[in-house]
Amino acid sequence: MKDRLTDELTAMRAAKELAPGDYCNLGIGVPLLCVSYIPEGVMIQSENGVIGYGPVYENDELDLIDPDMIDAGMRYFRPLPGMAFFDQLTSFCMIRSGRLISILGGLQVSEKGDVAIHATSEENKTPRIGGSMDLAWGARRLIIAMTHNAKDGSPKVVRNLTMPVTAAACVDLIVTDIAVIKVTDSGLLLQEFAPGWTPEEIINQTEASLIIASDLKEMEF
Amino acid sequence: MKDRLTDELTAMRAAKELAPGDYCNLGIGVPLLCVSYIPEGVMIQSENGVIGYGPVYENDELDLIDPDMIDAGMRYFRPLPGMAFFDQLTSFCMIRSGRLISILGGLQVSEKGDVAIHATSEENKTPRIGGSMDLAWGARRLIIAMTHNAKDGSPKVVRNLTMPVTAAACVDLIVTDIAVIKVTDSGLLLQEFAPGWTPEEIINQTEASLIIASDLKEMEF
Amino acid sequence: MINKVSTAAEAVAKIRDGDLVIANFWGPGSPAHLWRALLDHGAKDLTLCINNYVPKADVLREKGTPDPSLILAQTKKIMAAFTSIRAEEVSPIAEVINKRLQEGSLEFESMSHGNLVERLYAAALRLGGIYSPIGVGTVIEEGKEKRVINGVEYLFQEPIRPDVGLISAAKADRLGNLVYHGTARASNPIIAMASRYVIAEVFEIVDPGELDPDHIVTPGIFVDRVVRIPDDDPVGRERRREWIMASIKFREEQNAKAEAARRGDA
Amino acid sequence: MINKVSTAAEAVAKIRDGDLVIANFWGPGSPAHLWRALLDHGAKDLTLCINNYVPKADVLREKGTPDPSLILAQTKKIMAAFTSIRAEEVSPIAEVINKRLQEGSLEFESMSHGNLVERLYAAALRLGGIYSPIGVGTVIEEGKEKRVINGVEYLFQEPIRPDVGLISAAKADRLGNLVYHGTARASNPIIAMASRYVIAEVFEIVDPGELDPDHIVTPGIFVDRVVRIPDDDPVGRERRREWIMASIKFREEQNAKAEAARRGDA
Repeated sequence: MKDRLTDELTAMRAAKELAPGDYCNLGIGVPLLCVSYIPEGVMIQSENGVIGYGPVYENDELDLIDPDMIDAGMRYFRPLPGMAFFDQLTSFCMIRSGRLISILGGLQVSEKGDVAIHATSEENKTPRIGGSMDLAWGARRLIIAMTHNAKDGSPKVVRNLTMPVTAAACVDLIVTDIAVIKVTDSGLLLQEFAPGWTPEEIINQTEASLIIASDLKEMEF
Repeated sequence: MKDRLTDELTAMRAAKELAPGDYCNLGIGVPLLCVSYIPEGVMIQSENGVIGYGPVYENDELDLIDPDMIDAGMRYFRPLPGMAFFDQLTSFCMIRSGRLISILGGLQVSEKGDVAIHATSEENKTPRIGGSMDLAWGARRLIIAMTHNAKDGSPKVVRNLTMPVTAAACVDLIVTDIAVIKVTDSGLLLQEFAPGWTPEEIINQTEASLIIASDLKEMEF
Repeated sequence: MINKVSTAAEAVAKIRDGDLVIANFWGPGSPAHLWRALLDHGAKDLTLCINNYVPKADVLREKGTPDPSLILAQTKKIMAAFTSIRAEEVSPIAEVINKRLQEGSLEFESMSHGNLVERLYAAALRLGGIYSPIGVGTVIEEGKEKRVINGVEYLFQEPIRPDVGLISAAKADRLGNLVYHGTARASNPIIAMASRYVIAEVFEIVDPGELDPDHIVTPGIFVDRVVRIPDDDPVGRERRREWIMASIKFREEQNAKAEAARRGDA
Repeated sequence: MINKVSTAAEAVAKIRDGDLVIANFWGPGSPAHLWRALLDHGAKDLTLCINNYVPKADVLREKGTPDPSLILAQTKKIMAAFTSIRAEEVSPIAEVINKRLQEGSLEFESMSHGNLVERLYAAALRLGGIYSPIGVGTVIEEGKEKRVINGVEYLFQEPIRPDVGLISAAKADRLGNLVYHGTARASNPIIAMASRYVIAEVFEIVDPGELDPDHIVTPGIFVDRVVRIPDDDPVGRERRREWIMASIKFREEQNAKAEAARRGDA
């Protein structure tokens, strides 16, 4: 089997989409790893009520934590100058304002940019929606950072979603462990391939049709 | 003509409806005069974004004012311990919460407790609604403090409103310069008369039917 | 590095003819410096959404009191919760307003103050509309869908989504984080969340980190430009007491006159 | 003189069988002391409205981690934005939940986190309902009125008006004014505005006037009772670091296991 990007590398590539001055929300999973690669001057928002916070504490620094400062991934973070706290109503006004870029994980993305993000509990069938519908719908730009294929090998970039939709026609860019794909009005545009991968190999791992960009290139990190 | 209560006395009687622990909003006109007679432990709210503020400054104290501390009547007030400032969305949540008693002025009150509070500009026909609809609708208890008759002598306690309604079936108590009238399911109950007035004289000044309370008494201040 | 600090002229340059502009109109929390910049900018056919619309008497304006009602010539519609044009002090502006309302060249939309803030909030949450309990059976019912929900009547209210929000705060940092003082908070935080483009005027700009993150009321993400009012500006913190005092004195005189007239009547 | 200070037991005594109770469920801002008082109080057939529903592992509960999921036996319905019952750590509680959901003795209403807070806000403003842009075409559309407004589809959402709001704040005065710290603010301010009866637990009670009126987030009018968490309580400020540290350590171990399993898979 060909080498795919590690989660860290996928996150590193996704983080390149951000520029100083951007505001960004990072979903659980691969997106949260972006935090280490984000350029200075990007402010991270967490839907539980903080924007502009600093790196999370490592395990050997736990004496330093403020127990009232966690992100939505329940990780304790460092304060940063310029950070602000707010209630969750303000948080969802922010999330729906179109002022945030969202980098979220994904279970499936369709040709039309529909995305399935939230899982449904196997045990009791309750959907784990959380803030995902709001984050996907409200983003100025929605980037899905995920593995290209599911654990069983099935493609996650599909013609039509087979899993419950989280938000329709919302995705702008898909960053996977083998490709970068832009969602356009005329279809999915393959813009970048992981080192060692050919467009044909990526197409083989993808259910949806891919248009190969004229400026197709190897991913850079 | 018989003596009627001064605005100050009407306000003094209306203020007796408040008890320590109450929260209260006072409308422009007679109600604002209540502020001098309100028992300690009542917190006054002003819809522009403050609750629990202190007495307004007199003209000879203007050097002391904080230019960012005014009530909805545009008067500069003293800070008090326990006071809080908030935005106007919070203010209208408060006003609609049923946690406030409103003492408002009135142009007309009907038998059913409908009230006309807001004036309409004579010059350009635009209604001056302000916060009156919210304050009347949302109050835990709505007290209308007003003159019993208009300047032209016409009664303001009427069968049906002839002026534009501000809120329907909302009034609990009417305090005027000649009477205290309770709005009940069976009609308007004359509970108190101003010193020197007889029930018959009050009925003559009133268009609506008045039921005379079994414990009718003279107003106390 | 985020730096939103700008001059008023630069900040208002983005305002276009026909924009819906919202701001507190008068008193603490009204962005007097930005109102003036908008006047200088000259954008036309504006819709103004304001809590109240109370033009100043000429005598006060002459003493330096800021009066956003001068923007009237650039305005085609006013959305407001309260309007007052004192009969006893009919100003040239009041005459113009009344004339234009009669002619139909100026539209006036009245609402309750609570309607105004709830409609802004509906916009901040990007709702399609809300059912409000306020105004049923009143003048504001006209033209609005009525619906009974769980036995109670409500009126459908559309969101108000301003193109431009002009706000006023006590302090900012260059990231646009804002804190307010006293009743100058007014509806500024909601305006910031509801509007597409937000300019904040402040008395003071501090370094990031100087504002306690627990005390920030409007996070900088909602703010596009921060304008510091020069200290020596008529509405700056050093000079504003002058016209505030003039304004109080004038009001007292007016009230005394009105009271005298009333007693004469009685 | 207003004095809202009370014990937890006195404060929760007003809660009735069948009440809709809302609170943050876990982490900073969750009223752990009041959750326990509600458990001791024993009110039945409750509907719980919570941001997330994530029962703790037994091992953590044994170490003192507060776990409101114990309230399950008193609950007939859960309204939540997120639920997780870790397959790898199936607890007795998780088994009970799954069994009761199958039996139909427990109802689950799922929504987006944004839906939850907007529905609370609709209640705080006493609206009849709102049209939300979130959830169109998704699982939460089921049974909801859909409406196109200005070309966009929205779902009708009913207000959530809790009978009881349990909240947590950093400090209070005896008037009930509250300030929060960090992300422990959470949805507490909205819960306070939306609920009929509000109890706040705090780490500290100060004299009126000690909280800066510009910094108060929840004015006391929205708060019915203030309960000070005793310092030596397991969830009090002196002892809570113990189980927080245990909780972090446990999560790290779980994550390491999950990571190891994942690498094994790959």
